[in-house]
Amino acid sequence: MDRLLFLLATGLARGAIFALFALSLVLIWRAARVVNFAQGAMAVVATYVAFAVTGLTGSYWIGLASALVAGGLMGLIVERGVMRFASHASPLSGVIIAIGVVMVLQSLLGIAFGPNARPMEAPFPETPIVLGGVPVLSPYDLFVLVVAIGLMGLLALIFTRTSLGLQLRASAFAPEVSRLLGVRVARMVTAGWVLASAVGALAALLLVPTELGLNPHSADMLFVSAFTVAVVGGLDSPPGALVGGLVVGVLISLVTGYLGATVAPIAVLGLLVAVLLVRPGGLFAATEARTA
Amino acid sequence: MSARTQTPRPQTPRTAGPLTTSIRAARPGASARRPTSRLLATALVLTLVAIGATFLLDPYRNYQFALIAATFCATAGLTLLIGLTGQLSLGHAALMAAGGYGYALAANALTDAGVDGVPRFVVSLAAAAAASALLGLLLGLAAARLKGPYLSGVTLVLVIALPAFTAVFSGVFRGDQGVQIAYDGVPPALRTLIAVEQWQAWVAILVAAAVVTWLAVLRNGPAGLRMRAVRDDETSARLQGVRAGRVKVLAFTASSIAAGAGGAVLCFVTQSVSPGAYTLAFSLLLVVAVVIGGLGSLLGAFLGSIVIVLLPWVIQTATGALDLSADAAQRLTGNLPVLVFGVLLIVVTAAWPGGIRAALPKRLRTKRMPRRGAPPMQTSTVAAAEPATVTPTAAPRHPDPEPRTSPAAEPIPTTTER
Amino acid sequence: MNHTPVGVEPGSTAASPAAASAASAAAPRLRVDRLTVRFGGLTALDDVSFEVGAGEVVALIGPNGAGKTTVFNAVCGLVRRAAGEISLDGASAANGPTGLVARGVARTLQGLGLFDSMSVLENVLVPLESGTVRRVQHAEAAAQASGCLERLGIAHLAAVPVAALPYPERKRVALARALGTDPALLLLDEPAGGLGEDDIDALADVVREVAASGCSVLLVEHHVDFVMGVADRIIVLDFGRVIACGTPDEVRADPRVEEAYLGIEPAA
Amino acid sequence: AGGDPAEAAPGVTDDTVTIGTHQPLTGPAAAGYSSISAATTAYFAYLNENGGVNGRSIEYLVKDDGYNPANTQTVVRELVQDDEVFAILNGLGTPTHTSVLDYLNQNEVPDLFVASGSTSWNQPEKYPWTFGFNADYVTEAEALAQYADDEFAGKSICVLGQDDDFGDEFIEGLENVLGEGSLASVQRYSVSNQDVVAQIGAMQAAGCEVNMLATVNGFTALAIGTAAKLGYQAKWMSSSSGGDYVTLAGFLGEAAPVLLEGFVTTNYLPYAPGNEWDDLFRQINDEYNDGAPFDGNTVFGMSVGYLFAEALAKAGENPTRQGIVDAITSGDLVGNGLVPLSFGADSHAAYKGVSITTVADGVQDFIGVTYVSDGSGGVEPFDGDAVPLENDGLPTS
Amino acid sequence: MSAQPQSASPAAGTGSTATGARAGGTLELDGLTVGYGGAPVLRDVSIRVPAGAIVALLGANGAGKTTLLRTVSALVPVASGRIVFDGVDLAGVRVEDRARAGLAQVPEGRSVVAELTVDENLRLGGLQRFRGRRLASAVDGVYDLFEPLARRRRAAGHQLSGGERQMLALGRAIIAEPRVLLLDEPSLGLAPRVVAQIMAVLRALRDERGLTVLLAEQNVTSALAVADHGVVLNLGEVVADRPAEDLRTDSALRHAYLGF
Ligand SMILES: Nc1ncnc2c1ncn2[C@@H]1O[C@H](COP(=O)(O)OP(=O)(O)OP(=O)(O)O)[C@@H](O)[C@H]1O
Ligand SMILES: Nc1ncnc2c1ncn2[C@@H]1O[C@H](COP(=O)(O)OP(=O)(O)OP(=O)(O)O)[C@@H](O)[C@H]1O
Ligand SMILES: [Mg+2]
Ligand SMILES: [Mg+2]
Repeated sequence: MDRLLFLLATGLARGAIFALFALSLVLIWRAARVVNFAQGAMAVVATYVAFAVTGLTGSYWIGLASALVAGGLMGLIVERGVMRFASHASPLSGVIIAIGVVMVLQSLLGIAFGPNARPMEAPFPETPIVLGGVPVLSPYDLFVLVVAIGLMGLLALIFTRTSLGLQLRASAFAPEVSRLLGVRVARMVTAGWVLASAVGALAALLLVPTELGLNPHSADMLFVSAFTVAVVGGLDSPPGALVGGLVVGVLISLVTGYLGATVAPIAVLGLLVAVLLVRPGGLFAATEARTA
Repeated sequence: MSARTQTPRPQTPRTAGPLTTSIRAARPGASARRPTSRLLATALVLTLVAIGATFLLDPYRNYQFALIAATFCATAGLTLLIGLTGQLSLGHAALMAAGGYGYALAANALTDAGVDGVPRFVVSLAAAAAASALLGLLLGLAAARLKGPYLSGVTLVLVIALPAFTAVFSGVFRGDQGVQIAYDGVPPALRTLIAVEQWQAWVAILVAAAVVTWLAVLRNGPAGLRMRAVRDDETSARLQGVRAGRVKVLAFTASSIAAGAGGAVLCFVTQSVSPGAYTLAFSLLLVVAVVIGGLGSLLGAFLGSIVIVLLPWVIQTATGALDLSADAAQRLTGNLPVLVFGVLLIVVTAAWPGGIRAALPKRLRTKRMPRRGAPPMQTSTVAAAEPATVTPTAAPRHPDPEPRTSPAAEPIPTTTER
Repeated sequence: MNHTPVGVEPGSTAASPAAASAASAAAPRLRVDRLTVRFGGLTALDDVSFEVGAGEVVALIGPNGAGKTTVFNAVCGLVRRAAGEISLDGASAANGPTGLVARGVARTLQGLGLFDSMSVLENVLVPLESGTVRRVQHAEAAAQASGCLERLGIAHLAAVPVAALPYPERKRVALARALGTDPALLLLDEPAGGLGEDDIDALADVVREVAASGCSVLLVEHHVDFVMGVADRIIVLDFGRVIACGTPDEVRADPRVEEAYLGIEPAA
Repeated sequence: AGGDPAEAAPGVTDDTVTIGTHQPLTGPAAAGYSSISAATTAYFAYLNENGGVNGRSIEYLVKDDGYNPANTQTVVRELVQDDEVFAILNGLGTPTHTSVLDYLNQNEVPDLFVASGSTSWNQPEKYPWTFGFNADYVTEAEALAQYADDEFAGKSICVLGQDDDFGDEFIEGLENVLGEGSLASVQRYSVSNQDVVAQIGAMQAAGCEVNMLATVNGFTALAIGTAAKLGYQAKWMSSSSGGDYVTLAGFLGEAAPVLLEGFVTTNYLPYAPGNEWDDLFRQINDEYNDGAPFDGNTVFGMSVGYLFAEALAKAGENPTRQGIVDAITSGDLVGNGLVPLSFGADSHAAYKGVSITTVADGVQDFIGVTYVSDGSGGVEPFDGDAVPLENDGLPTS
Repeated sequence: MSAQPQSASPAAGTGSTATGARAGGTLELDGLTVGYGGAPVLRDVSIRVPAGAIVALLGANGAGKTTLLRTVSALVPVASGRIVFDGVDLAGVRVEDRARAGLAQVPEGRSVVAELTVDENLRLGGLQRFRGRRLASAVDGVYDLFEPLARRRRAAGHQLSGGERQMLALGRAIIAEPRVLLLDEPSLGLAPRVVAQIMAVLRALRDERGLTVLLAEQNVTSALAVADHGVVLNLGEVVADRPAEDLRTDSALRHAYLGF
């Protein structure tokens, strides 16, 4: 029982980070209808910036702010610089360009900083609070969870309640019609990328202190997990990202705890297939499109 | 067309007789299809040319040639899948691995049973095809229900889970180490004639030729037509009696068998198969090959395979020639090829959306793969009469008043070889 | 302005199957019996019954969103029926994704649904080589397809990619594709929409010819003159219910149809 | 290949010997290992500057395989067929190198001093051209188990192992000494998941007091760091593959000295402050390696270079492929280890023993306890001397 | 279009007399030549649409009607010639800025945003002009006008029937009180009653607000019934530019230009 509680708590903390990063994938998907394979590498660049800034100023929070700014900037540069050359005829072209961006960013980071990991400190203690003899969430885990849930709520609000959200979604779904209605589509797409990249950078920044340290590949597995999460939750749904993240986090934790780490990827595959066979558009899929 | 004049158009069926009665009798044998025999002849010639080319290459180039041929099996299958059915698989590395393991396990069992040489190869290849077909079938069943990124997600996680599978069932798959097989030398009859690398290249070329010809025949036939129908408009295809689910499963399975054959050839050439060789990065590289070669085109898949096999080597060789400090050399050695590859990828995708194939002279392009269509004669008469209507670049101009769902929710629009 | 359903009870004279099939031959080709379709809370079709006889042209009209296309979808198996039976030539269709397509029903879509990467001929070949509709040899399929193109006057376009065609020709390809399999029942969804008057006249001729050859036709159309010109019988839907049924003249005279569908002619 | 001394061997000219290696310079595995080949290169630069071996300078071609066996096969073929190297030296990684074993042996290319502790390299019958370098994982584990048994008798001993041969062989070694089923908790991790909270939590819950680690450096740090976060204190003992203090301190940051106090690991190379080899290697590192961070990898890489140079020197004026293999199997090589080399006609393993090191006040040093394999599933104490430095680390024939 | 909830008749529901409603603008096309790479599709087309007028753009399939409307919205680039809106040359003005200036288009093919609900589609249309309460009441105005839409306000665009989509596209365009409305075959797929209703709405908007309308139609009868002026395109050239009255009543003229 204690063990279960412990594993659940661990999984939740991990899942919150997955959720946050998945949220950034959902954002770009909503804004531009691309699965951004470069999201992880972009977030790592921003995290390097945060690392440098924190090193210079000694303040985690200034570092965090600079990661957000740098993340947003990366989004701007990647969207304006390369993504807009993607052919709109085929969504594949965006995916391929994103893969190219991953290669460019990771190799540049490798050339500039080498392959070694740099440790990063968390702003809050990572020692778990002990409840009834069982170590559960640490203050840092709680911080991550709160940020994830808060941000998700905020974004859900933006998307469903504000006109900005409406325009963001419309631009992604039907750029031409949106322009005919006076929506500044190019600006909306850029805004989506900036927002998403900033969220992605935040997720990577929150992840690194719980892992080995910062290196060019820090977010590789994060991307894969988060993509899974986004697909499980439904790519169009911010709440889906949150729920999916927590579900996947807990699943990995339980499987690792009871069956072994090796089995975890298989369990994730199993979950993915099971969810999609029942709901082909993810847990929070919109109604199926009428086809005739 | 008639709209160009105000007079009633000549071709209205107003004066035509009863419509449905005489249809069966009309114009027997007016087949639109290129004869399969011609396709086979082309394949034969190209295969012979490739075999001949191996005599001009040194062993290491022949080894690279074999790698290209093996990769070509997989990319050909992938390009067919993406180009003809619009299903994006990020998991073709796993399907190749399935073929590789099928081949290796069968080959080892046969070795234990005292079988070797060509019989061992053929039976193991069949086992590879069977293993990859099975995995492809399972994936295809999922794929029939999934769209766009959801399918990509499943295939992506499959590749990620591959090492876990080999570790969990390490009794069979031998974990990270992978499975090693006995060395297959040049058959005695040829031993004085060619080196082992050239022999391996021959085997790789023959397998690739068989696989790609099979895919080409498939694409040229009714199955290909059905796949394109499902990709263009699934609902409409179902209304024409096409069993969409079955078509998708078939496409996935066929594509998987091709990938599996590629994996088997790789295993044959390198005498081993291990999960580390079939990573997500490699899977993505296969997609990259298919896209920069030109989606849906077998020639494109071939060109793409050349690029992904040779480019890293070319760039690495080039960096090796630079005179750098130890530290800089070390950072650049591995990273510079990746950087150049990335930049190239972006530039090619942005500048030539049709891939390298589209940038080739037309004559080269059309030779390789015949496509369905009426005899060219008819086309030119129409062209003379109505230039505007045959412009192949014209997009659908009268958007059909139907719901347009998000691009990724619909099959990925791609072009097939024209 | 107000679309409250007019008081036609299911089973009242106008809507009863018996009355609906009055004009048709003894054995109906298509029989739709007490069909109900729901989408979530919306009842798109509510207890709809009618029949189409062999060689008969029946039109289905009604306000937008009345459920006309949904009737087609139910016949083709694209939507699940909540209740009701559909049968073709006496054999009833399973309530699944296969519908009646494999059994000799051909349909055009409101949005054409052409295969844009294909040539005209290939489009027409698809149902012939679908593996389910008819088992024909390749050579025969090709012959049948070209014959069909000739009938519709687009044989010279056989090799042209459909994406490059003007709209009227695209519509013709869609029609040719549906006719290519020699169907027992043809469902046409807004065949005249977007066409000029000339093309509409030509279309009417085709429909009449098809019917004359023994194929039944069920069509949905908003072009009133066209409908009145080709239909043997008209069924009017409103809010998913049959509100009227009869010959073109009877229907035109029906005040409920006037109110729900035709409306006032714009004053010139 | 080999044999006829009249004809120059591949890769050998009058004034050069070209050899090559495959190393992970990119990809996730680069972090732990990419500095090894740089150190080897630096040692060769030093050697060449001082006249090389028999008047020939050594050219060392380093190819990146990204720790991907498929790439390994390609680059090794390139080295052998295109660059025509004399030998492959110190190819890194078990899965990667396994994939070229057959190829190298079929083509009779000397496959020297593989960088991995797998026992596969020591199969003289099957792979006559392949030689290992590292003390194997089984021996290491046996030594650590023996040490734990001697020092911490009665405490509950557990293990966290990588989910591959590394972990398997290490656990096998532990059980050889401690007995089957004597480990209180056996946990495994997968390199693809940098989250070991579940595993460390389990060890904590199982009451483990001495934790053995079959982990690479990153995961050693992760395990110790995670335990600290969970407020869990235990004795940590690790394989040399994941026991380099400098590297671990890099991962753990400021807290390192506290967390690593008392940390036990093994080594078979002279990596210790004040050691004469260590001093020499530091000099070479400063002069020929741009003063890169000096750690266990540096010593490892330079020791490999030294051993190769020694073997080449012993192979005579006109080295051939067969000649260098003969030189190694002659058993005359000395190396620079803390225990004698085990090479011989029927052994292709380099080191069959290790010394225990511990960390005290932020310094990792030997404590004078050394074990060697007794060849029958256990270890015995060894009290011979380490190999002294001679001739400034320049081998003579 | 603004808050006038009490308005019951379609005309009053859309043709707001409230202050701030925008009056129509003039649109002049001057020697417009447009092509898609091959031979030009529009050749030297000059049309004047005066403020507060309804001009019907007629012609067979492929005559170039859609191309012309798309060119006015900058969705197709101009090869030569000018498009002048209220005296301002629109050269270089982007699609969305033309829309913001009051040049609204209902594109061909019922282009609703399939993934958004009916309500969201309408809000999207009104966004550039109203916010908050005023937007909500403008949306309600459209529901009053197209009652079938009101029943489906939570439905996603892709669920709608063909005719419902057409209504939605039209409602979405007029909600922002455009100054010039470009309509591409609005009657396509609509029940006759709704066609009549739409024409009545157009006339009401013209009468009350002075809205300018350029109406491309196949349905010549209903188009001419509301239009003040008729322009006939044939093969991309203007072949007739007459008062609608003439085309409506003079059967010889109609035969010559419209084929019936
Ligand atoms: N798949 C679906 N999901 C939800 N609602 C649907 C679906 N299909 C149809 N509807 C709804 O059912 C009603 C009937 O739709 P249908 O398409 O049958 O109308 P229709 O009579 O063909 O109208 P139109 O003449 O405008 O094409 C409409 O209100 C429509 O929104
Ligand atoms: N995207 C395009 N590329 C090439 N040619 C085009 C394109 N769009 C239209 N055309 C051509 O331009 C001409 C005019 O087409 P347009 O769609 O403007 O006509 P229309 O009058 O709107 O016809 P319809 O009544 O069918 O809607 C046609 O001959 C058509 O073939
Ligand atoms: Mg309809
Ligand atoms: Mg048009």
